[in-house]
Amino acid sequence: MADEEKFDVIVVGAGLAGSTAAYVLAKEGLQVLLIERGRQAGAKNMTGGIIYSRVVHEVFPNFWEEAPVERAITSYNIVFLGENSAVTLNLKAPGMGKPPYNAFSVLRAKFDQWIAGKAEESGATLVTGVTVDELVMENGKVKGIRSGQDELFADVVIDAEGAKSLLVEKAGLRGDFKPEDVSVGVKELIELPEEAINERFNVGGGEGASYTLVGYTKGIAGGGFLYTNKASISLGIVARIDMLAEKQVKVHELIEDYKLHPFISKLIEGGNVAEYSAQIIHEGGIAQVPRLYADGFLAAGSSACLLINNLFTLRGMDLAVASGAAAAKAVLKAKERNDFSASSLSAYESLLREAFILTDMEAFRRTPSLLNNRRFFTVYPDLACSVMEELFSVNPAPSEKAFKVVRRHMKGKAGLLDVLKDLLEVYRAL
Amino acid sequence: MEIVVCAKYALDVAEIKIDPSGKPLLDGVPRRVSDIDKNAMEAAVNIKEKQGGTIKVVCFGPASAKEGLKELLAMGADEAYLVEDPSGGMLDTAATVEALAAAIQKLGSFDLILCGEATTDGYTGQVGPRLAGKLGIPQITYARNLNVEGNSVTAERDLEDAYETVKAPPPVLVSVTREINVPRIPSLMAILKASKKPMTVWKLEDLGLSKEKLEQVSTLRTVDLQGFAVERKRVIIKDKPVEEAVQELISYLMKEKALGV
Amino acid sequence: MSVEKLSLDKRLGLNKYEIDSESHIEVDKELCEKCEAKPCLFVCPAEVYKLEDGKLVYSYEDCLECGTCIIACKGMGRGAVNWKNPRGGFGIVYRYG
Amino acid sequence: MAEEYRGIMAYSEDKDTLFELLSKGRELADQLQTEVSAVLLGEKVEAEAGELASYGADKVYVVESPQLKGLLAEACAEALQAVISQAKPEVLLVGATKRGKELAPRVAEKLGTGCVAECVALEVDAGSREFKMKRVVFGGKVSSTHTIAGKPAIATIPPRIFEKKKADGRTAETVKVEAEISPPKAEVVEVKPKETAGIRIEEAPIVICGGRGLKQQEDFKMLQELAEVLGGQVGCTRPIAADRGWFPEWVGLSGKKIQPSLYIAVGVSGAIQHVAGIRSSKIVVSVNKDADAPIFADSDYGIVEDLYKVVPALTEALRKILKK
Repeated sequence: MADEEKFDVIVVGAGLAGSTAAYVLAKEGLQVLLIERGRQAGAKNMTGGIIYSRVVHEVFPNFWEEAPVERAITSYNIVFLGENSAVTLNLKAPGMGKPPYNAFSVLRAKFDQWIAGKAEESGATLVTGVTVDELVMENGKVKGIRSGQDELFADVVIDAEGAKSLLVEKAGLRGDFKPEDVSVGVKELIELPEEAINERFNVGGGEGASYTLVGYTKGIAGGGFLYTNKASISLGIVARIDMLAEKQVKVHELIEDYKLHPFISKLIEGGNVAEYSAQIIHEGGIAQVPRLYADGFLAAGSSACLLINNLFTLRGMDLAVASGAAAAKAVLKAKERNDFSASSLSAYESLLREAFILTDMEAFRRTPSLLNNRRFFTVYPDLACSVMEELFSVNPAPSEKAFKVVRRHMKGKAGLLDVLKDLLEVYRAL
Repeated sequence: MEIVVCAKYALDVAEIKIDPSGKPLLDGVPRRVSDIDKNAMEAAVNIKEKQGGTIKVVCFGPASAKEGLKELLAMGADEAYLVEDPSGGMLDTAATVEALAAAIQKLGSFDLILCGEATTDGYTGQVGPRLAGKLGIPQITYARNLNVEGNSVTAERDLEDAYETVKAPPPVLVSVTREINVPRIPSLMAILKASKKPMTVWKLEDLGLSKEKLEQVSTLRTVDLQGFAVERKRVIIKDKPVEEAVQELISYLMKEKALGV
Repeated sequence: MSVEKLSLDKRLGLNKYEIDSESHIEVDKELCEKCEAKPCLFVCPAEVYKLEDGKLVYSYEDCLECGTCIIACKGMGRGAVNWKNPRGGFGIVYRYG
Repeated sequence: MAEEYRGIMAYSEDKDTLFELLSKGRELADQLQTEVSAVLLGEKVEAEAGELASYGADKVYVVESPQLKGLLAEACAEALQAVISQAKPEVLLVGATKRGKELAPRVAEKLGTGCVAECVALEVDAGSREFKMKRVVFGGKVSSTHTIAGKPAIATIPPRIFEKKKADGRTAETVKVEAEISPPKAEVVEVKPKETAGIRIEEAPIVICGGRGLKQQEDFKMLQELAEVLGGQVGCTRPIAADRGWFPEWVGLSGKKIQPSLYIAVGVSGAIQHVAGIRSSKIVVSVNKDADAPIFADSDYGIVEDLYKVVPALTEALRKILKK
C-alpha cells in the first residue's frame, strides 16, 4: 500500500504557493500529491490584498483570461484618516487596466479553486478535506507527512500551509512568532451592485480601486485597506497583536468604528456585509523569514513569512505564486541529482533571489521598524488632515503661511526634530 | 451481503439565499452529500466490516454528484453509480425512484438497500418507502440500530412513543436516522484508494428510461416557492412584578396556541 | 441610508462553518489560571475566548482559524492555548475569502 | 377518467390525528360538496368506527386482517390500496406520524401518484378541484406549494396542524373492505414504549433550555418541573455541557439542532452558534435578567427578570391552567 502510494512530492496546502508548486512539478511529470484541509481549495483562505500580476503572468501566462479575477486595479489611493476628514493621494493609471495589467482584486474562495484546478489539470493529485497533522521525520530528515493514522512518504514535502506555519515550527525551522512581529487582519466583504461600484469609485467596467488607509486605529500600529471586487468591497483593518493586547482594544470593534468614518461610510453605504474573515500577517520582513529548507523539506508562501509591506503596497499573493514556482524548480533540480538533502534544496534560496523576492524583502528590511513608530499611526494622519482642513478653510481671520499652520498643529504632538527623524526613517526604509 | 446505498447529492441548504422579494435563489447553490445518507453509508460499511460483502452506491443527480460519490467511495463503498438527471432536479420522488429502481435492477441481485430517513434539502422521506414499494420488498424505516445475522436483518425503529424492533429476510430496504452512528471522516489513504475505485455514469437511456418517461411518472407540481424571513416578534416584558409578567407571557402563549390549550 | 455597526455575533452568523463535535482548541486550565495578562481575551477577532466568573471559557465553533491566539498566548501569556487545525473539512468555510 | 375520483379520505393510526384530519376533511368536503371517509386498519378495529362520525366522517372503511398486526407498512399499503381502488377518493390525507410517513409514499408508489410530505397548509379550489398543499423545505428556509396531477392526491399531515372539531349528530356508514393482504415479510419482534424522558430533544414539541444563568446542576430540577408541566424536554447550551459537564449533549450548531413549536431559553445569553441551532423553532421565549442579552433579539417573547423568580412562578401558573 505505502509503496504504491509513494509520491515524488507532497505539497501541503492548496493555496497560491502550494497549487503553483504542484502545477509546475506535475507539468514536469513528477508524481505530486496536493493536500488541502478545507472542503475545497480556498475554503480557508482570505486576502486583505490585491494580487500583482507580473509574477503570476510568468507562471500562468495571460492568467486573467481564464482565472476568476474581480477587477483590474487602475486607481491607487493612500488615505490619511483624521477624526472627520481624510487626505488622499491618488494615482489614476488607466494604462494598468490593460494587459499585462498591474494588479487584480481577487476573492480567494474562487481564485484558489481555479489555481488548484490548474494543478489537477497538469496531473497533480488533489485531496481536499484532509488535515496534515505532522511531518514524518527520521534522523532530522523530513520523510513524509502524517494525517490521522496515515503516513505517506515523499522525496520532498513542500509546506505551503499558510501564515500559521505550524509544520515549519515542527520541522524546527523557526522559533516562536513574536506578537510584535505579527498583525491580525480582519475583513468584511460588503456586497454592492457592480454599477454602484463603478460609479462610486469612478472606474470603468472591470476596473477597480485600491485604498491603503492610515490612521483612525486608536493608536494601534496598523491600518486599513479597501478594495473593489466585481460586485463587492473588501474592507479590512490590520492591527499589531502585541498592541491590541496591551491597549485592550478589540480589532473587531476597530473595524466597526472604521465603517462609520465619513470617508469610508460614503464608499460602503447601502452595502450588505456577507462575510467576516480574519488572518494573521507577518510584519517582521526579511528578519522574520525562517530557514526555508531542510532535508526533504521546503517552505513557500506565507508559511515562509514571505511578505513585503512597503507602506504603499502589501505583496503576499504574488510572492506566494513566485515562491511556489521557485520551490518546484528547486525540487526539479534536486531530482536531476536525485539528492533531496538540505544542501541540494538550497538552490531554492537563490531561485527566490533570482525572482527578486528575497532581494525585494531585503530592500525593505527597515519598514517593519517604521511600524514601531506610533507617530505614523497617531500624529501624522491627524496632522495631515487638520493642516489641510485649515489651509482650505477660508475664515474672516488673518491667514498664516502654510508652514506656520503645520507648526501650530504639531505643538504638543510631535517635535520638529521627531518629524525630521521620522522623515529620514521613511527615506531609508523606502 | 450485497448492499446498495442510495445517496442524494443534495442542495446545501445553508447556502440558499432569499432575494428581497422573498424568492429563494436556487441557481448555483452548492451541493453536498445529504448528511443522513452518510449515516446509511457508515451503516453499510459497518456491516461489510463484520461480514464481508460489497457496497454499491447509487445516486440520481447532476453530473457534479461525482464529487459526492468520491466521498462515499472514500468512506468505504466499492463501486459508485450515477444516473444523470437531465431535468436539473425538477422531478419528484417518484421519478427519482423510477431511476434508482432501474439502476438497482441493472446491478443484479442485492440483499439490503440502505438510505437516510430523509434528505437534508427536500426532507420528504419518500424515496425509501417508495423504492421498497416499487421493488416489492419489505421496508424498515427510522432505524436507530441495525443488525445483520445469518439470513435476517433486524433493526430498531425510533417511533414517536416507542422503539420497535423489526426483523425481515433479505432483500429488504432500511432507512436510518442520524442517531444510528457517526459517519467516518475518510482518511487520506481512503481518499487516495477511492480515486481508483470504479465510478460508472449512466444516462437514462442506458437504463431503458427517458426524460419523457420520468416526467410522466412525476406528478407533483411545484406552483410556488416562498422564502421565510424568520423575524421574531421581540415582545419584551420588563419592570413588572413577576406574577404579572408570567401571566402576560402565558396569555401571549395561549393566543399563539403554543400551550396546546 | 447610513452605515450601521454590526455586532460580532451578527457578523459571525453570516459566516459558514462546518462544525465538528470535537474541539480543535484546548486550554491548559492550570497554566491559564496563572496568566494575568490573558491576551486571548482581546486579540481574538471572533472573541472565542471569554471570561465567565473569572474562568476562561472558549467557543471553538466561532474560530476563524487565524492563529492570533497562539501567538498572543505564547508571546504574552503562558502558552496555555493548544491550537491545532480542525479535522479535515471542518471549521470555517469562506465563501468569498 | 379523473372524474371518477371524488371525496376526501383520511387515515391515521393515531386517533387524535385522525380526528384532526377528519375535521379538516369535513371543511374541504363541504366546499366541494362531497363526502368524507375515514379508514381503519387493524386486526379488530370495527368497534372504533362510531366515534369517527362525530368528527365529520360520512363513511368509515374498515379493513380487518391478521396480517395487519403490528401495522407493518407492507401490509397497510396493500390494505389502503384496496380501499382506494374501491372508494376512489380525490384526496387522501395521512397523519404524518412516522408510520404514516412511511406508509403514504409506499401507497403513492403503488398507485402511481404523488404525495406531499408533512403538509402544513391545505387549500382546495372549488372550481378546478385542485388541491394546493404547502410544506416547508430547505431546512425551514422556504415554503413550497404543490399540486398533484395523479389521483388521488396524497398528503401526509403532521399532528396538531389542524384543529379537531366535533360535528355532533352525524352518523357514518361502515363499509367493510375484504382485501387480500399478503403476509408481510417483515415482523415486529419487540416494542419498547419510550419514557417521556426518552423522547429525543429534536422531536420534542416543547424544549426548555438552560444556559449559563443557572448557578448549579441541581437548579436544572426547576427546569425539569416546568418541562413536565408543559410535556416538554430539557436541554442546555454548550458551556453547560462542555465546560461544566452537567449534561452530555447540548442544543446548538455543534450539538442538537431542534425545531420545537415552543422553545424556552432560561438564562441563555444567545450566542450565535446556539441561536443557529434553534432557528427553526416556532416560538422562542427567553428569560434573562440581563436586558442586553442577545437572546432577546432572537425571541418572540422575553421576560427581563431573575430566572430563579420567573421559572417557579411560571411553573405554578401553568400547572393551574393546564391542570397538571
